[in-house]
Amino acid sequence: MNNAPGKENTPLAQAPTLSVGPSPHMVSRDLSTRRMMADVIIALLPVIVVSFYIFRWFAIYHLLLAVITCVSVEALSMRLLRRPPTIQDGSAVVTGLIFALSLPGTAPWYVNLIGAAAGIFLGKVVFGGLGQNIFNPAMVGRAFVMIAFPAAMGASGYVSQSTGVDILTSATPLTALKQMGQGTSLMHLLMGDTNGSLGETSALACLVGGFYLCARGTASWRIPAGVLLAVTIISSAAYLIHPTPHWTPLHHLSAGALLLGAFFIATDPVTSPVTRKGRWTFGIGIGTLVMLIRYLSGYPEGVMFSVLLMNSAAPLVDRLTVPLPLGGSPGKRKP
Amino acid sequence: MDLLVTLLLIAVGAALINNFVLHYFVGLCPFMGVSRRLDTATGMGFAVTFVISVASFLSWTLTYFVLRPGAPLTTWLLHREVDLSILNYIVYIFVIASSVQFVEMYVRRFFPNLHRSFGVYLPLITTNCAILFACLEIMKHVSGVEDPARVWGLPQALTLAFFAGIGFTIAIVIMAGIREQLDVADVPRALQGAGIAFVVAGILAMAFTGFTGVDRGLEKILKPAPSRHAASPSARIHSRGGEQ
Amino acid sequence: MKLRYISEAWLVLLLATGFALALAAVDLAWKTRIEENKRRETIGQIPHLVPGAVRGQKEFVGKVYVYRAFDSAGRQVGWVLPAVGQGFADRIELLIDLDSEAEYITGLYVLEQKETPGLGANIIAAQWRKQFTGKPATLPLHVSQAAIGENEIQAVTGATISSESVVSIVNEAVAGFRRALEGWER
Amino acid sequence: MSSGSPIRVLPTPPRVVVPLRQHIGAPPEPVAGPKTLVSFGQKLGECRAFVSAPVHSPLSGTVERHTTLTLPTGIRTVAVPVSASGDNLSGRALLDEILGGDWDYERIKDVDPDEIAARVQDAGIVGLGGATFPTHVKLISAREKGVELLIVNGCECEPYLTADHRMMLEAARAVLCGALLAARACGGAGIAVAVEDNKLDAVRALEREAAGTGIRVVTVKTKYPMGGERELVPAVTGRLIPSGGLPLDVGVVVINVGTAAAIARAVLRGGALTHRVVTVTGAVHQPGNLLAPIGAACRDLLDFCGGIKPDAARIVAGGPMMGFALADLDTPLTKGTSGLVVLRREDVEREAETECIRCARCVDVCPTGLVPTKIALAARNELWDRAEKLHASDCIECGCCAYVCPARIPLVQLIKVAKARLAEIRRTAAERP
Amino acid sequence: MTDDATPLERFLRGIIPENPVYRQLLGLCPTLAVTNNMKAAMTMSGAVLFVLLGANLVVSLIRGLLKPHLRILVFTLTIATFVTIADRFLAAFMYPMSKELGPYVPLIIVNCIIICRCEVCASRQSPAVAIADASGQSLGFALALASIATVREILGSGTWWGIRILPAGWDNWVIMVLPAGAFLTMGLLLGIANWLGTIRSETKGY
Ligand SMILES: Cc1cc2nc3c(=O)[nH]c(=O)nc-3n(C[C@H](O)[C@H](O)[C@H](O)COP(=O)(O)O)c2cc1C
Ligand SMILES: Cc1cc2nc3c(=O)[nH]c(=O)nc-3n(C[C@H](O)[C@H](O)[C@H](O)COP(=O)(O)O)c2cc1C
Ligand SMILES: Cc1cc2nc3c(=O)[nH]c(=O)nc-3n(C[C@H](O)[C@H](O)[C@H](O)COP(=O)(O)O)c2cc1C
Ligand SMILES: Cc1cc2nc3c(=O)[nH]c(=O)nc-3n(C[C@H](O)[C@H](O)[C@H](O)CO)c2cc1C
Ligand code: SF4
Ligand code: SF4
Ligand code: SF4
Ligand code: SF4
Ligand code: FES
Repeated sequence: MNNAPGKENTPLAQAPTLSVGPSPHMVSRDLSTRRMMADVIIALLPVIVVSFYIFRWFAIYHLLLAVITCVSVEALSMRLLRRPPTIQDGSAVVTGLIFALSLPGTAPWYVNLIGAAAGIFLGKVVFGGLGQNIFNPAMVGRAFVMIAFPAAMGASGYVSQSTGVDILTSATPLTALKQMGQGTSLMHLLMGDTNGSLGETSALACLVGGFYLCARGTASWRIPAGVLLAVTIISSAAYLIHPTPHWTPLHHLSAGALLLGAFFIATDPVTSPVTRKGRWTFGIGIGTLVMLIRYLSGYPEGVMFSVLLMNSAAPLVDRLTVPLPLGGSPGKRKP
Repeated sequence: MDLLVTLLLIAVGAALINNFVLHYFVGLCPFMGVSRRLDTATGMGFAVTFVISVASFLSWTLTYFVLRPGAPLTTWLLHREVDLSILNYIVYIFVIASSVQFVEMYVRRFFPNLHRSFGVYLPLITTNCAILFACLEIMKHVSGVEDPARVWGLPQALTLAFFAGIGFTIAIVIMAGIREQLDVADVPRALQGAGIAFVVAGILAMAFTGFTGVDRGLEKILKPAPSRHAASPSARIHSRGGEQ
Repeated sequence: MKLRYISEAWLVLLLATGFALALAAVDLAWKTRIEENKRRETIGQIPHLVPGAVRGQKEFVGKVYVYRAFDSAGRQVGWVLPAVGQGFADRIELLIDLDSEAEYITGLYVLEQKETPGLGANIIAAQWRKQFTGKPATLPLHVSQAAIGENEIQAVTGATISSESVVSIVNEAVAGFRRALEGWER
Repeated sequence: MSSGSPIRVLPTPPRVVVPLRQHIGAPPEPVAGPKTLVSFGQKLGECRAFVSAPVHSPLSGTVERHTTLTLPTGIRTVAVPVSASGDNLSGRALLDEILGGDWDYERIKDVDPDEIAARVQDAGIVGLGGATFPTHVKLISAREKGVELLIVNGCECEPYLTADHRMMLEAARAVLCGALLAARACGGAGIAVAVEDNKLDAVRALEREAAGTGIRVVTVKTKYPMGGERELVPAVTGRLIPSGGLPLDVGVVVINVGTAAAIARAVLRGGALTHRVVTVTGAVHQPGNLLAPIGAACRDLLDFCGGIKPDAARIVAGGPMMGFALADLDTPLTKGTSGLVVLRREDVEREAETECIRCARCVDVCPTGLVPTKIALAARNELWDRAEKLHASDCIECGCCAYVCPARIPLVQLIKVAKARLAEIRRTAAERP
Repeated sequence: MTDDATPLERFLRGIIPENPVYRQLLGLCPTLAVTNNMKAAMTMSGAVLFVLLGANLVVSLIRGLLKPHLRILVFTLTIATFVTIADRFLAAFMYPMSKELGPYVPLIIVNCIIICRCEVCASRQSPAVAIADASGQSLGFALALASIATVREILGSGTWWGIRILPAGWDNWVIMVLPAGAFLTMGLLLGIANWLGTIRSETKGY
């Protein structure tokens, strides 16, 4: 009897080294939340480098200020709420970077400060922190300051590479299009030597970083694919109806915040749907809204609004696209 | 065609741009109170749409024919222009209360299924300001408008009401989806419930700002600027100028 | 049965009568004041808008609804054209003043607007509205960043869209009015 | 790690403890009281219920006082300890008795199908693929419903395990024999043996033996959990098993290779299910595949493999994805234990759980097409109707979702809770109509 | 609720413990719509005070004669009448403010605070209590509106009651005078109110 097996009789017979735990007994090590955030930062590098090159001091100062603000607001709020600190997961840094990259270089410092704080506080902390927020924190921050300080948020200047160091006043490509009907050359849009928000000018940099993110699997490729698909279809249809040689569907794809938004902002996992169909729906929804806003609304660009609008619909999209289990069809379940 | 464009613009305006909840802050009680679950929110949305349409129909009719200064019916009855607009509010509130009653009876009788799904919300709507607000908006375009070309007819009134209802439904359904997700989130205690719902509504209002100007954009496309150049051949006007 | 209703409803009837009397009294007492308030906003503005005018009068020109402005001698000194249209955020309501020949704009007044405070709402600034004074009514106006041309209006800073809205409301109303005037027999 | 090492025979242990309830279904009742002498293959537990299976002694020896114990799966059962007498088969002879020797396809034609099911039941055969569902029940209902295809599941259930692989290499003929018998018992179904495409040697061995029998050998992609019927049946036949349904619903029956071999032995040699092949691997000195008596203590198996290494931190019965951690090394081997995996500290250590960031990795990886993150959240907040709407009950508990989760959320546990709760709710609802 | 509270208690209760906005979440629509500046908010509070006083008084006076099924009808009739009077008064004497408040004055008819007070208090209590209750609730409403309007006007326009209080360099937060700012301010102030409430009950508990 003494050596009869069973938990009761011989607890952990052998060794203090042995442990029990629930299955699965192994986990994949190639990813963790921190690693994902690091990936986003790596992927943002080309964008950041281009913004340093084009906007110089403005870019450095905005990026620093936004990151510091985001991290400190998050740290402070968690203290205030008596919750464990969360800054080490790196998501506040990502929020800061993306928020800064969405600002025009000439935005005053307080716009950056207020926006970054509003983004983290209203966009993240009040929902309970990482993973719980409904809206993209960086875009909440941007929308807040865009509506609070519309005059300060116009992209009104940048350091031109061709003429040296002056701050030129020139309309962004989309504003030029909307208000004056002027086009911008594709080469400029690709390389980024135009006016605009810090991170949006170079289509190439966004593509490089974006492909890295999707290839790593950190961002779901379905979302940018959906966005680009919708934009291509809608702008091509509009182009066929009313051809504008100075502004082709390719211009629509590479101008404004579209690529930055499609690859880095729409893909924020927390605020996008989780199902496959849901991600397509989400991407296509964003693309469609961007085009609606670009063509019809009072704003030259609509990435931020579209992302926020689709964020708000994401829970619904998720709910309506719960996949059927393999082989399942509704109502066929055995009682 | 022009009427259709006008109706389209009213519809887009009421549903998206000047959303009743997110822009005018009306209908907040049901918006906050009945948006915890998706199915009840949908029911409430449809109930409001239904009642708002019926009530607007009645209030337009009464305002147009009876209440406004110079209304045809009163003029015909009393042989002079009278202004009964002081009774507007009283009449509207009774119209709303009775349309709710009427709608409830009708639905219960003829669409028992529908009644089961949203009948319970109907009485709640009586004191919903969205309905009264719709009546007041319609009044603004009917009563006391001096330019007869700008007085709203029934199509405009009904379009406004119906699409305001749709806009309310969109907002409450989105809100319900979000709140269902927030059920499983770790929202700070002080903000749970109404607090976080208001913050969400605020962010939604920011997001809906993106639609500003869509009606203007549509108008531009659908009604190509009416002959800014051609319409007034200036030479002829010049020649007429002397006669005046 | 019926009697019971009446016996129960007597209070309601009594109250209703009381309230009706109260409302009638209110209506009597304040109605003229309210009308005056409203009038002051439209016709009442005319003396301020049209130089030399002392009073205005409602009028239909064809189907277009306008006010005629008269001076103290009873001569027509101008037209005041109410107009509405979509602005950046919401409807914009304007009063446009024209000279009696309807060839020049003599003034612009914003009756109602809900543009963004600090941006579009600056269309109500007298400084900005003054640009319209003296502009020809025979040519469509345009918005530009730096107004130089005879028919150009400089945009409110940061609010090109509101500015364009005002200009297009003006263009449309003026053109329509002039068309109506053309076939109109006085 | 152990796929290259041939099946070795565990030396007869001095004592085995045979749990009576090793399968899904009613528990058998003990038929051999203490102090009785039992012989190899004699019944220790007998059952009256249809969905149940008897249990046999793997040794000749003396029955000791019965005990109760809790298996790692959480099942509590009566167990019958038997101490070995000196006259037990061992080594090569035992291997030949169970798997080796000559398997004659010709004899199969003469066996009556009803007889097959009866023999299978009597031999106490249950699914050796892990589910331990009594095999005769499967065969009889397959016959009643009429199936077209019998799939022999030669996928290796889980990473690390190689028992089935070795079995197909070393006892291909026994497996095929069992398959032919099982097909006959099902009323003459066609046969496909499904093998993952990383075991081409097994495919060759099977093909050699299958020549002329009409058995197809099918290769499927090596991708956990291909061995699960829900994945395997579509991969082989293109037919989807409906939610909440069984392979039977699409005219298919699936048995494991070990089960097939056991059927062959039961019908052609009259032997009961007393031994099984187990993979012992991971942090042991000599990993390998052992033929071991059911009821042997895990400690005996590990010791035979050279003992565990110092960095061992957890011993898992079954595979690393779905297996159960052992709390006690004296836990007996059961019919359903396909492996013992000894994991090292670095395998089992994981970072602290963080919030779900909705990255949807779990969604992408779920073979059943569920949304694990949402089910887990619903379970955490006890929102059972929401879990139901998310099809929680369809989860096959494969563990893929928890494996990939970057936030280290114990998804399977939470989903299991939801499943259990939903089953309970359904049961009470059924009771109170 | 328990109902032999003295008029003074009734009055005080409406201000904080039963604040209609923060505690009962009543009358939300006007609360948000008219709070982008103090003047509008206080005019609205005045209108609510007038209507609530009038309605409570009338209802309380006739409470003995009320038949249950006609109750709501009488309330509505009374409220609508008082609202019409208030609306006309504003149009006659404060025309610009009347235009600014627009439809939100007539919306007082459906304002839940008023129906709730008529129902819960005035239809059961003496005129004195009813008046105290009306004043307390109105004051509570006014305070709530003032708190929101203060935040919104100062941040959004740099002024308070039209008086400039932030330095000229201050860049107004336009969002604060727009709908989004109203919702956000309300949400955060509610959070703060709850938080203070829990702190108070915690400290009481010890
Ligand atoms: C990520 C991102 C999102 C943006 N979203 C919007 C938007 O939704 N609406 C908008 O008007 N501008 C948006 N912008 C800014 C525009 O791309 C660009 O800066 C704008 O056209 C400047 O025009 P303005 O100065 O005339 O306002 C966004 C920029 C970034 C980087
Ligand atoms: C919150 C917000 C309010 C705005 N309000 C107005 C407005 O009232 N009128 C307007 O024309 N543009 C408005 N805009 C639009 C932008 O300022 C837009 O970039 C501007 O019309 C470009 O004009 P600009 O070329 O004069 O800078 C607003 C933008 C935002 C974000
Ligand atoms: C996730 C999962 C993985 C499985 N993998 C295998 C496997 O690799 N090999 C196997 O034989 N059975 C596996 N099974 C069990 C099979 O689904 C099925 O029950 C078994 O093949 C039936 O044969 P049996 O009754 O003879 O065991 C798995 C089950 C699940 C849920
Ligand atoms: C692919 C990817 C994209 C992200 N994009 C954003 C973003 O656009 N804005 C943001 O605030 N955080 C972003 N994050 C960080 C993080 O998910 C975000 O702060 C959460 O919303 C916080 O709960 C991103 C993270 C990943 C992995
Ligand atoms: S894998 Fe983990 S973190 Fe990602 S969605 Fe699933 S549960 Fe959330
Ligand atoms: S355990 Fe996870 S991955 Fe496997 S079936 Fe269940 S939910 Fe899907
Ligand atoms: S008054 Fe009516 S709408 Fe307002 S909270 Fe009360 S029940 Fe809801
Ligand atoms: S009177 Fe109204 S607010 Fe006061 S406790 Fe009663 S129900 Fe609540
Ligand atoms: S005050 Fe309740 S819905 Fe408006």
